[in-house]
Amino acid sequence: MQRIGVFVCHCGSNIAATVDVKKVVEMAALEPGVVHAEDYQYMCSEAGQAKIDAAIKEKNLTGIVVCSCSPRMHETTFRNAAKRAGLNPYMVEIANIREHCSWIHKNMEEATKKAVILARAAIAKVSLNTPLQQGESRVTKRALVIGGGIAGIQTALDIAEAGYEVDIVEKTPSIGGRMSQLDKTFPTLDCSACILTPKMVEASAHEKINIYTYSEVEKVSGFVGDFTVDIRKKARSVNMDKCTGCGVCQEKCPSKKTPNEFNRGLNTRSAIYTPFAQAIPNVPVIDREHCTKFKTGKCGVCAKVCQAGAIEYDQQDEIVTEKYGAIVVATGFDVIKLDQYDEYAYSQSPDVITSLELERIMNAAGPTKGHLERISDHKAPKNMVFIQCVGSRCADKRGKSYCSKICCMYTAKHAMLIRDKYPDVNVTVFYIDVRTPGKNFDEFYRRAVEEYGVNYIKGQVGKVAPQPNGQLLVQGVDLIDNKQILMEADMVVLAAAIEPNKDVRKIATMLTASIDTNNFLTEAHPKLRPVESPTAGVFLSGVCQGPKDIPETVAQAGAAAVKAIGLLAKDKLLTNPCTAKSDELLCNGCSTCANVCPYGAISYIDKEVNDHGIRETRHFAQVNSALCQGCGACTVACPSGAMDLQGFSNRQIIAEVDAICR
Amino acid sequence: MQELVTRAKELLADGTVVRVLGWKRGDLSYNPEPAYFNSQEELEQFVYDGFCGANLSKYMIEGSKKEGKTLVFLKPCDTYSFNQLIKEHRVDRDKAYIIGVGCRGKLDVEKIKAQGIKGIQNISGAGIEEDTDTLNIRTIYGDKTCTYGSAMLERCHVCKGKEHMIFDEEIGESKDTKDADRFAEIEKIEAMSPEEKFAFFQKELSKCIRCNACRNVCPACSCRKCVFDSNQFDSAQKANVDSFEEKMFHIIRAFHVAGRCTDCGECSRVCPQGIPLHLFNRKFIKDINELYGEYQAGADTESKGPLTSFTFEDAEPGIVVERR
Amino acid sequence: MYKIAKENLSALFQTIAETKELYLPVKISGQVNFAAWDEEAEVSLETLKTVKSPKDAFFPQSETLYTCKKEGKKITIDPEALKEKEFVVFGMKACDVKGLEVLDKVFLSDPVDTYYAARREHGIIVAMACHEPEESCFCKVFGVDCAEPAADVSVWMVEGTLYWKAGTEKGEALTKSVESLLSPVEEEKKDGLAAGISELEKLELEKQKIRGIVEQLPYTQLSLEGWGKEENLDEKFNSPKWEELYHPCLACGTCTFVCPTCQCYDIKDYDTGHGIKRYRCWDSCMYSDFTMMAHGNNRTSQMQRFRQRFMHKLMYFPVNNDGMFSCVGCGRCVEKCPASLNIVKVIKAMGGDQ
Amino acid sequence: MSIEKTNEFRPKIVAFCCNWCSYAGADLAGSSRLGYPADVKIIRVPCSCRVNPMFILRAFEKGADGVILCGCHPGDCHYTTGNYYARRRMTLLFSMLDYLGVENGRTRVEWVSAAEGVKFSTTMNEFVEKIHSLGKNVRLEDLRCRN
Repeated sequence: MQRIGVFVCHCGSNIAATVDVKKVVEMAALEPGVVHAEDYQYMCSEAGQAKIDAAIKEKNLTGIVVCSCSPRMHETTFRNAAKRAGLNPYMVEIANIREHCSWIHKNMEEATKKAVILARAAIAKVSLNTPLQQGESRVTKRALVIGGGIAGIQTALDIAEAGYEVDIVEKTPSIGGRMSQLDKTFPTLDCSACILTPKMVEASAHEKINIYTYSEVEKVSGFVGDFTVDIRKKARSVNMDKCTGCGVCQEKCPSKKTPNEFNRGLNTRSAIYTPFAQAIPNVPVIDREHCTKFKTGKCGVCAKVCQAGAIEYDQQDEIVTEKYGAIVVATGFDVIKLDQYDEYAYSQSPDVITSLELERIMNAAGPTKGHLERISDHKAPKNMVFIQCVGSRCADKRGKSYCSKICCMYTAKHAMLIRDKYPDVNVTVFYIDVRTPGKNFDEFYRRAVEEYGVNYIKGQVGKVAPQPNGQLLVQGVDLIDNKQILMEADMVVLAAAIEPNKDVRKIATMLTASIDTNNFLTEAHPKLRPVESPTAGVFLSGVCQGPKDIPETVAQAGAAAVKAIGLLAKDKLLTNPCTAKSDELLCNGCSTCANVCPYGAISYIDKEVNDHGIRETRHFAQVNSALCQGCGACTVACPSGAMDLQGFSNRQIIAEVDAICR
Repeated sequence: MQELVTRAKELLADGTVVRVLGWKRGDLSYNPEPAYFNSQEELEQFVYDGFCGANLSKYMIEGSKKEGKTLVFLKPCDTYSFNQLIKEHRVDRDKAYIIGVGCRGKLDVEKIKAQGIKGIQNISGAGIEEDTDTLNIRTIYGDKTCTYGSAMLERCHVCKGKEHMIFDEEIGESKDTKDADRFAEIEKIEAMSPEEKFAFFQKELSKCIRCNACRNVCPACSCRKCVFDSNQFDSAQKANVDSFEEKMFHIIRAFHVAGRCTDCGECSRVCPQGIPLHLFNRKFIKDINELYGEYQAGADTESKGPLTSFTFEDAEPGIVVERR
Repeated sequence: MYKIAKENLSALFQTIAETKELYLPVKISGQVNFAAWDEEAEVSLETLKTVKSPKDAFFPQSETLYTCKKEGKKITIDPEALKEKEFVVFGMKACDVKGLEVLDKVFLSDPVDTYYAARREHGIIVAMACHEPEESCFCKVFGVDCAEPAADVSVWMVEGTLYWKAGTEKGEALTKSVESLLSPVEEEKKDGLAAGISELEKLELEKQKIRGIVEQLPYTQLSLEGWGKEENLDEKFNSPKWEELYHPCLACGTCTFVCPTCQCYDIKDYDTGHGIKRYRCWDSCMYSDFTMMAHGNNRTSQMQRFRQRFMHKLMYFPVNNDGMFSCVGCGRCVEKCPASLNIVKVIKAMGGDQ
Repeated sequence: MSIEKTNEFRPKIVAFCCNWCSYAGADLAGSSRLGYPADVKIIRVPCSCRVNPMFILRAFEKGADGVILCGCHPGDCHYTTGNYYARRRMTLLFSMLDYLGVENGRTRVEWVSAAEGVKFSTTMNEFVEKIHSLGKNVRLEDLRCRN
């Protein structure tokens, strides 16, 4: 029989205001096995933990139940307290009487009754707990960063600086990411390329950093400290070692009709290309889909003109398998597709553009060489309208419920830059709210309004209608003056919402990292563990976790790096002991469990057993506890109950069910 | 039948097998029993007729542990069970020499008795080679007849077919006995109101005596120790104390064999209380076919079972209500 | 001796049920078993053998012994009340009645099983002759005369008339309570009978007919030579035949649960959430956890379990009970064994070639 | 808003919640003060695939009036595939219960992410409402557990 101690926390008034804590103590004390029950203001405090410590020692407790907040909050705290008092940390169960009880119920009697039942269930469970020992696993001292944008580059640099090997896997032919597409950055208006390029160079030159561009993560297995990752290096068709980056091949390539992704399709590129001038590596890629040689077998111009002989048409995709201790996801974002927003005529008129497209138009290396002009007729615009929150803060299904966070600031930047360079252009901004929290942000916005005379109108645009004369008729509403607005514009710029990169779902699935309904990766705790994924060993950097601007991204990238470094600095990791375990006397070796195990943790051995006097060689399942993550899929697949999950055993769960239903 | 005996003797004689697993003549005209034959003399007792309904696949779990090869006779439907047992590593293919035997439907003496035929002394027409549709029954109370079809086991009316899924050689012809839709009964119950369904099953299950015959005969129930015999779930019960227990037992038993049950019909055949246990298993089979695609357990030894696989687009559990 | 027309039987049952619980063969979902009578019950007196024997009426498949209730740290224990109300089991057969004699040896000898004793005390048995014995019957081998069932009341069904004869005081009392529905059989009255014989003579003829049929049954000549004698115990126990015989056995409990004499039970606790209910339920020596003890089990193979059942019925029981076998030849196991094994095959195989 | 019922019947409801999504969703409902009736009691399991049909039947046996299983949305399982197995298992189990004449609606599966506190609360309110409309579970309970 266990000797169980029950500790009921008031959590100040968080619990005690709706749950009669004394009553819970009194009722818990009547449960079988309970030899100690007490309450305290804050169980998680040092004094509270001291009470637990004292009771364990004085009463020789073999198990404890803490009735408090969610185990997701303080289970570790109380386990550690138990451990310090000499009790196995897995002899601790938490009854969640705060989030699941006091905070959601108003009636004290009901809430107290429920708290008693929750306590009972935890007591029933702990009665069946068995001491568990954590195992150890090794740590591969190498990190993988998925995504080579500013977030990924920064994370990689920080990890490398700490002395660990880092691999960056970037899907496109060059690192640099979204930031490389930007012209200027707010609120300082310094040139994006000027600050990014040195970072890119530094990363590529760093002896600890290895960059896989034009590559994708194909498969991830293993677990924290010991991931095995297959990386697909897509066939570049250009030998990285031989290529000198002279660029002749791109000039001579006869196939120049491919939309240029880097310029958001505003112009075209050759089939063999480097995305932009500062690309790293400065080695082109043959886009096989658009290359005449690959489509028809004829051409081969690039090979002919290449002095270095670097063109290799027969290159194949290559799979590199590498081991990592930590993985940082920095997959970044894209702007949403606007095909659902017909009212803004984005697909009808080339002069309705997104802010990112404007960014390319404004850039000296962009499709218009930095001249502000309409895409349709190359005329300089006189009137420009910016529309905010296109797809952000959106109630319907077309857009996103969240605020994309960066649009207010970049729109102010665009407006200011245009007014500065082209003072004769009228700039109007339609907005819902202007959100400028951030250092020097509001000042920046006010300069746009006050110094540069940008016309901000609070209100939404209902329709943008292309006119026969090439003008765009903008119908909006001014909410402050409460009037309809009808104005003609030469260009309309849409601040389209940003969304996580499309590939993130695939990557999250491979990593078993959770993802929210907007496809942003979920952090382990929204406040206290914002750069860690709930999946151990996986960290989050940049916009893949939520909308961010550059400084925030860089800050988070550094934070993710620190977390990864903290992990890589360890020699051994303690593993979760709540793993599946097979009873060799019950198992019949049918292999059903192995069929559902996502980790390949179950194997079979033939061994002699002694089953109550019957000695025979049997074929039965064995769980590799280093691979098992404790999901329990196998335990339900097993009809005889031979496979059970430690810490969440069949009998423990049934005891909880019984306690709740009685 | 004599062909089977001759062949078995040959295989024993040439050392291909060291024993034969078949059926032994009973002491009444309808009660042959599964048996091992270790010699040519013992094979004189061998019988294979309409009353040899027993599926010998499960006996091969023990058979696989014996020294040397065992010759086992399997009817077409039995071979599905054998395959499933191979898939689950419960039998050793290399320890079995399988002769696929022909079948013209198996008989159920209860069905004969249900026709009011009592005091049976002899039944003729049940032999495997006999090409007759009539059973002539001599009883203490006079001579009676009934048709072969009317005495057939339920499973034979919904026969899966004449093909053996696995065999080393085939002997004998099979007959097409299928004359009913396998899911007709299920559909009938599905169409009932919840109250009618409940009453129907309550009545059927009230007969259950928890003898475990259905479980013990089932080739898919091959656990070393059933959950209902062990304390793993605190669910060990020996007898029905409350009507809930039979429900728990039969639901869980059917669930545990879902996706593994070949629909061999042994459970219904052996139930001493005539509970149509196939109604449970077949419900799962029907659901699996409808929701996850046609699946026949035991048709092969490789495929993943429906409960150990999934698709991203699987129906949500709410489908149960929606499709009503 | 009384009689009642078949069509008036439901009135008889109605009358009995007014004051007593009444159990009789009832068809539920196609199977006939003893069950409590009610107006909707589909009574089937023609059925020779119910699936389960009527032993449940005296020794239920499961029964609560006592209930513990827990309130806080306080525990109260309520023993289950003993049977206090009279009940009638109508339509038991001679072999079933004989089965009760076997159970009596077990439960009424010291220490007396009070639950069983109370039921025996309050139970009134109306036994019926077997008019159409079947091929699986072999009661005669155990000295049972199915034409003349001896019980509180014995009944015969001849040509649409049920003949009723009280055999004990309990039977007399029951007869009295339903007398208004019965009419006396006048011993010498021959009028109205085609053959010109009295009803009693007719009943005797019926009994002779039954006995004649029994003689023709395939198992009637079964020899028990060598069984039930202590001196043969070792020889039987060590016989190599067991190893051959047990193979088809599925280790199910069908034979034990349909048997009128199997008396083994297990005692278990059921957690009600507020305490426990301690109940006993039939157990089967065929089960792998039968007589499981802390160290394990004293019979580890199915052969041993199989042997146990038949050695008990045919050796240990008669050796300890003045030669009374604990088999009554009802033949239920012969009919119900899923593997077509049965006690007759064992007796034959072990007894030589008779 | 919690439902205040005037009649006597207070259902017993067991909610199995996976640790990573739904339990966290329930926590979020709590920290957002999104109420639901106290009849719902949550049991934490690592994954929806840990829930054995026997647990569900056991709950009914012991007198539960409704059982709900919450897990991560398909595709978001912390263990990649657990909820896909759970989905098939529960679909078949619920179908069987329906087939046996148990009122459907006593069992439910809902996918609730860690961010869906609102959905958790709404789901529980709806479920309790449904169980109220069905009344006491009499078809699957073990009568010995009544007191």
